[in-house]
Amino acid sequence: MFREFEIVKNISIDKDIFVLKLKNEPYIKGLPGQFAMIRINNSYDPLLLRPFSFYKISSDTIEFLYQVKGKGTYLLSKKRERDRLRILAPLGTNFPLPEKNEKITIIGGGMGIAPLSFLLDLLPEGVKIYSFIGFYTKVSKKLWKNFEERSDYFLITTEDGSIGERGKILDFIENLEEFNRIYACGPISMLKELWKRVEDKSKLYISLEERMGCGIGICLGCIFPGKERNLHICKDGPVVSGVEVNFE
Amino acid sequence: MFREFEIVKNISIDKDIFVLKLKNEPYIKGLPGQFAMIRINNSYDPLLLRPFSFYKISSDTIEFLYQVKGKGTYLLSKKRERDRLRILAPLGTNFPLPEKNEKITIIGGGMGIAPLSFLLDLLPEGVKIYSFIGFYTKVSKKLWKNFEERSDYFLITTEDGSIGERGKILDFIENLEEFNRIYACGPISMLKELWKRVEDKSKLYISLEERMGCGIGICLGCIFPGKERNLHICKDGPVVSGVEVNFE
Amino acid sequence: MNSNLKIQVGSLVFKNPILLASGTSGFGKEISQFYPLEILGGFVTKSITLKPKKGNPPPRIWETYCGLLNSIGLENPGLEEFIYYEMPFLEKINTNIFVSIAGESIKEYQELAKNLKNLNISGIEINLSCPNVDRGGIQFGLDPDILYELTKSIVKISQKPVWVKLSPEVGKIIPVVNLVKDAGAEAVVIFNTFLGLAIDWKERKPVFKRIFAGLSGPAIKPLVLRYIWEVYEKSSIPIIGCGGIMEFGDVMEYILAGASLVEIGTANFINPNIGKEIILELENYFKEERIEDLVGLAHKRKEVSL
Amino acid sequence: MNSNLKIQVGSLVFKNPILLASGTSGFGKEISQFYPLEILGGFVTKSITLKPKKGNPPPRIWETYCGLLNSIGLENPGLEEFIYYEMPFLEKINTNIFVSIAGESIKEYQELAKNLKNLNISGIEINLSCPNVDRGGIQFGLDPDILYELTKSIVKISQKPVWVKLSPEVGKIIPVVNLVKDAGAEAVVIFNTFLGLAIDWKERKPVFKRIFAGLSGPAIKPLVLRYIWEVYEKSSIPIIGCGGIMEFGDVMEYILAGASLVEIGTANFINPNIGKEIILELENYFKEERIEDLVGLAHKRKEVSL
Ligand SMILES: Cc1cc2nc3c(=O)[nH]c(=O)nc-3n(C[C@H](O)[C@H](O)[C@H](O)COP(=O)(O)OP(=O)(O)OC[C@H]3O[C@@H](n4cnc5c(N)ncnc54)[C@H](O)[C@@H]3O)c2cc1C
Ligand SMILES: Cc1cc2nc3c(=O)[nH]c(=O)nc-3n(C[C@H](O)[C@H](O)[C@H](O)COP(=O)(O)OP(=O)(O)OC[C@H]3O[C@@H](n4cnc5c(N)ncnc54)[C@H](O)[C@@H]3O)c2cc1C
Ligand SMILES: Cc1cc2nc3c(=O)[nH]c(=O)nc-3n(C[C@H](O)[C@H](O)[C@H](O)COP(=O)(O)O)c2cc1C
Ligand SMILES: Cc1cc2nc3c(=O)[nH]c(=O)nc-3n(C[C@H](O)[C@H](O)[C@H](O)COP(=O)(O)O)c2cc1C
Ligand code: FES
Ligand code: FES
Repeated sequence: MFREFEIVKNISIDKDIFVLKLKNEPYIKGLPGQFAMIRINNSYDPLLLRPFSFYKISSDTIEFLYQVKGKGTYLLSKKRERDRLRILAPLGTNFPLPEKNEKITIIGGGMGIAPLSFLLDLLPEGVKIYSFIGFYTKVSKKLWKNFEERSDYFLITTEDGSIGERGKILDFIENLEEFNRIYACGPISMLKELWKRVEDKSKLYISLEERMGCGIGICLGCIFPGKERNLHICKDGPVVSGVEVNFE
Repeated sequence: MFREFEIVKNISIDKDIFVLKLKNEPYIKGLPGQFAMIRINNSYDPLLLRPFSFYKISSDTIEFLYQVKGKGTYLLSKKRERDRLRILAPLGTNFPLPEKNEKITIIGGGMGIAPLSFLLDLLPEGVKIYSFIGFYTKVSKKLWKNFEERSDYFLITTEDGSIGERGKILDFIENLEEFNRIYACGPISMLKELWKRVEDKSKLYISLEERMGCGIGICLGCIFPGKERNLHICKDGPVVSGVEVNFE
Repeated sequence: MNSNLKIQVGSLVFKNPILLASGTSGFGKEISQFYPLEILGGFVTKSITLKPKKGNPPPRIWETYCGLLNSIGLENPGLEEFIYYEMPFLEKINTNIFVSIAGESIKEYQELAKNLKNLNISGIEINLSCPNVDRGGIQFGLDPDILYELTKSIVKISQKPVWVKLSPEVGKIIPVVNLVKDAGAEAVVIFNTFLGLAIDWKERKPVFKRIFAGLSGPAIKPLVLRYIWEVYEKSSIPIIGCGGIMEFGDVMEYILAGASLVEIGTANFINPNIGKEIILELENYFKEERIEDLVGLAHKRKEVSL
Repeated sequence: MNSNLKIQVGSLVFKNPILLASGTSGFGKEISQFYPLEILGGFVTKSITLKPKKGNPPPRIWETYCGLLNSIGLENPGLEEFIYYEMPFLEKINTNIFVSIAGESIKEYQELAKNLKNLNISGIEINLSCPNVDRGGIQFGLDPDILYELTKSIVKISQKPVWVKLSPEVGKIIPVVNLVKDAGAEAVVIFNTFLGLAIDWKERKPVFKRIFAGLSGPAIKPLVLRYIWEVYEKSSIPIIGCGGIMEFGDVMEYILAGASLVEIGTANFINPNIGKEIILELENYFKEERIEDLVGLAHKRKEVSL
C-alpha cells in the first residue's frame, strides 16, 4: 500500500495549479473520492505526507490535480518526470455511483472539482448529470472541460465574474430536491450551506477536508464532528453521507 | 556570493562517486583549494550546507567531484540536469601556485584528489610534477587520468592492491626534501604522517577538512588546532601552510 | 527471527527492542494491514480512559520543522468498548501488549488497572504525561507524591509489569525516576511529547484552541537522548526510549545512550511500514553481536577531555 | 526604510525587530560582506570573556533533524582584543550594537561591564545560558540569587540597557523573568540553546567530548514559542525571541506570540543573506500596519473553547 511511483509528468495548467501524472505501476485501483497520501521529499521537512484526491485513474496512469498552497505543494510542483514519489493509496471512502437513469447533481468549489471530475468519468450511461462548479476567479478551460462535456446541464461561476456567472455557485442552484443524489466537494463553508439546504440528507454525499497526520486512522488528527460520534475523515471519509455529519 | 546555479549534469563515474557540473552563471572565479558550500535541499533537512572543493572551473562550467557519504551527498546524487542549487562560493584559501621550473609533488588520498586535480589544471608550464595518489580500492580511470596525463612522474596505489601498487601512498614516496613544494589533500591520518615527515614545513601546503557549520567564519565550528592559535578551516583554510598547523 | 535482538526488561522478554508508541497506532488494526504485529518487540495501545472521550476540537495537528504538534486530547472509546472491541484482536497477537491508561484522578487509574487485571496483556503503561487534557495527565506526573502513590497502587492492583511514561516537563528527572522505581515500576518511558506552541500567523491566532500542544517527531530526538543518557548514568531503572525515532540509526543512538527498548511514534504516520523496516535492519546488523551488550555502551566510550 | 517597522524596547528604539543572535555572526565583519549591517534592527556580538578563550576541541558541531548541536565553548579573543580589533568596526555601524558578555564569576561579568562602559554600544546582553562551558554560563542562570545580584550589578556598572539571555533549563520561567526585571534589565532574551545529545552510532560513542551540547535551529521553534507566550501572558518585561527563526513567517509567529524583537541565529549559517531577506519581506508586509501593534496580538485572538 505504500509504494513508489514514477512521475510521467507534472505540469502547470493554470496559475499555481498542476496536474501530476504517475505511471500506474505498481497498479492501484482507486475510486472517485478516495485519496492518496504523497510523501513529497526524501527528508523530514516537510514531515508529513500530504493528501490528494484521485483526479483520474487509468490502467496506465494515475492523475492528481493540485494547487500550490504551502511548502509541501510548492516542493511537489518542482518534481519532474522520472522523479519518484512514495504514495500510500488507495485510502478512504468513495462516492457511491448512482443507478442508471437517476438524475444527479455535482457541485464543486475550487480544487474540490478533482474527485468530482473522476466521478464523472465513471458514471454509468443514462444518468442525467447537472454540474455546478464555482471558482474565485477565472481558471483555464482545462479545469472544467470534462464537466462541460459530460454533463447534461453545466454551469460555472466565479466570484469576480471573470468567467461564467458572477457569484457563489450555490446561489445558482434552485431546486435541490429534484435530484436523486447530490455530490459535492469544496470549501467547508459551501458544504455547510449546502447541507443545510438539502432536506433529505441521505441523498447528499460530500467529501470533507481536514489536516491529516497519517491518512490511515492512527493519529486521530482528522476529526470532524459527526452526528453520533467523531468522524475521522481519512477512514470514515473523506466521502460521507449527509446523514452522518453535523454542521450545526 | 550566495546564488543559484543550474545543473548541467550530475553523473556517477564510479561506485558512489559523482561529478556535478554546473553552468558557471552567475560567473564564479575560484582557485584550486577553494571550496563552495552547497545547499542540497529546498528544506531544512538536511539543515546545513555541505562543503565541496572545486574540481574544475572553466568560463562555462564549474565541476565538483564528490562521494556519497551520508544523507546530504545521497540527496545531492539524486539531483538532475536543469535542477538548480544555491551555492555560497568561492570560499577559503587556495594552493599558492609554484614558480616556473620548480619541482613539486602532489599527494592525494581518496576524494582529496579533487582540489589537486584542479591545481594540476592551472600549473604553469615548466613545473616538474610528481603525483602520488592513493585509494582504498580500485577506482575508475576517469578519476586519475588527469594526474597521469599532466604529471612527469605518476604513481597510484590502492590499499588492497586492486590497482597500482599495494599499500599506502606515503610508503612510496622516499625523498620529500627534493621538492620545492608539496601539495597534499586527503585523510587526516595521511596529512599528519606527511607533516611529520617533512622537515621544512614551509614547503608544505595541505588542505584540511572538518565539519562545517557555515563556511564563512561565523560559527567557529570548523576548528583545527593551530601552532599559535585556533585555525578555522573555512577562513584560515582549507589550504594551510605546514608551518601554521600543529599535528602533535 | 534473530535471537541476538532478544532483550529482557524487568520480568519480560522482548523479541526485539522495537515497540510502537501509545497513541500513534491506535489499537493495532490499521498497522496490521502493513505487517503482522507479532514481529514487533511490543505494542502499546492508545491511552484509554474509564469513560469514552471525544477529545479536542479541530485543528488537532500542525506541522513544525521536523516536528508535529498534536492536541488530540486522548480521544478514545473508553474502557468498556476497548475490552469488547479491541482486546479480542490484541489478545491474539504473539508479542508483548501494553495497555496505556490515563485518568483524571488516582481512583480512575486504579479502576482501569482493576479492570485490566484479568486480561491477557503483558503490562500497563501509565500515561502521566499527556499535555492535552485539563485534568490528570501531565499534572500528576509532576507531583512527586501522586506519582509515587499512583504508581505503587497500580503495581499492586494490576499485578502485572508497570511502566511509567514521563513528560519532559518533569525537569529534574533523577529524583522522579527513582521514585518510580521505588514504587515498583519495571521501567520508565522517556518521553511523552514536549509542550510546544504554534501561531497561525496568517490568521494571527494560536493554532490550537488549547494554545499549547505536544511536540513529537525527529526534532525532539537530541533533547530526549540527553535525558536517556542522564538516567542511565545516575539511576538503575530500565529505560524505554521514545522521541523522534525515524530510522535504524536513531534506534542505535537510543540503545547506545542507555535505552533497553524504544517506542516509535510519529514515524508511523510518515511510513506505516517503519516498524517492520527497522526490525529488518536490526536483524541484519546484529548478525554477530547481541543487542543487549550495546545498551548504554556509549557511556563506556566517552573520552572526557575537557 | 519603512517606519512601520520601528519598535521601542526599554529605552532604545530599533528600526526593525530583526537582530542577529550572539555567536552566530561573530563580530559582524563576515556578514557585512553580504549586506550592510546598518539595515538590521540590531546586532549582538559573539559572547566575550575577560581573557581569550580557545573553546572546545573538535568536533564542535553536529547536525540533527532540523537542528544543530554545537559545543563551541565560547571561543573568543577576549575583552582586550575585542576592544582593539572589533570595536572600531562595530562602532561605525549605524544600528543598535549589543555586546554579549560571559564570565566564570560575578566578578568577571562586572569587570567586563566596567570595561565596556565607555564604548559606543547600545547595551549589554548578559549570557547566563551557555551550556558548553564548565563554569559560569548556565549554572548562573539557574541560581535565582546569582541571577538577581549579577543583573543588578551589571545594570549599575554599565549604565546602559541590559538584556539577560536565559536558558530553557530555567524550568519555571515566570519567577526568573520577574527577578530579572526587578534587577533592572530592560528585556529578557528567550532563549539560548537547549541541552541536547547525539551519539555517533557508528563509532558507538557520544559525538561531543563534553557529551551534552546546545541545540539550536528550526527544530526548537515550537518549544521556544511556548515560553514566549507564557512570559507575555504573565509578566510585563519586554521579550526578545530567539530560537529556530528561519523565515519571515517565523518572525511573525514570534511577534504575535509576544516578542518585541527577535534574534536570528542558526539561519545565518544556512543563508548569510537571511537578515536582509527577512527585513525586505517585513517592509513589504507592513505597508499599512505598524509592527508594534502586532506584538502579542495572538493573545487577544485566542478562542478558549475547551
Ligand atoms: C482527503 C483530502 C483530499 C485532498 N485533495 C486535494 C486535491 O485533490 N487537490 C488539492 O490541491 N488539494 C487537496 N487537498 C488539500 C491538500 O492536501 C493541501 O492543500 C495540502 O496538503 C497543503 O500542503 P502544503 O504543504 O502545500 O500546505 P501547508 O503549508 O501545510 O498549508 C497551507 C494551507 O493549506 C491548508 N491545508 C494544509 N493541509 C491541509 C489538508 N490536509 N486539508 C486541507 N487543507 C489543508 C492549510 O490550512 C493552509 O492554509 C486534499 C485534502 C484532503 C484532506
Ligand atoms: C573544505 C572541504 C572540502 C571538501 N571537498 C570535498 C570534495 O571535493 N568531495 C567530496 O566528496 N567531499 C568533500 N568534502 C567532504 C564533504 O563535505 C562531506 O563528505 C559531506 O559534507 C558529507 O555530507 P553528508 O550529508 O553526505 O554526510 P553526513 O551524514 O553529514 O556525514 C557522513 C560522513 O561524512 C563525514 N563528514 C560530514 N561532514 C563532513 C565535513 N564537512 N568534512 C569532512 N567529513 C565530513 C562525517 O564524519 C560522516 O562520517 C569536503 C569537506 C570540506 C570541509
Ligand atoms: C497524535 C499523537 C497521539 C498521541 N497519543 C498518546 C497517547 O494517547 N498516550 C501516550 O502516552 N502518548 C501519546 N502520544 C505520545 C507518543 O506516544 C510519543 O511519546 C511521542 O509522540 C514522542 O515520540 P515520537 O517523537 O516518536 O512521536 C501521542 C503522540 C502523537 C503524535
Ligand atoms: C554555533 C553557535 C554559537 C553560539 N554562541 C553563542 C554565544 O557565544 N553566546 C550566546 O549567548 N549564544 C550563543 N549561541 C546561541 C544563539 O545565540 C541562539 O540563542 C541559539 O542558537 C538559538 O537560536 P537559533 O535557533 O536561531 O540558532 C550560539 C549558537 C550557535 C549555534
Ligand atoms: S489522518 Fe490520521 S486519523 Fe485521519
Ligand atoms: S564553518 Fe563556520 S566558522 Fe568555519
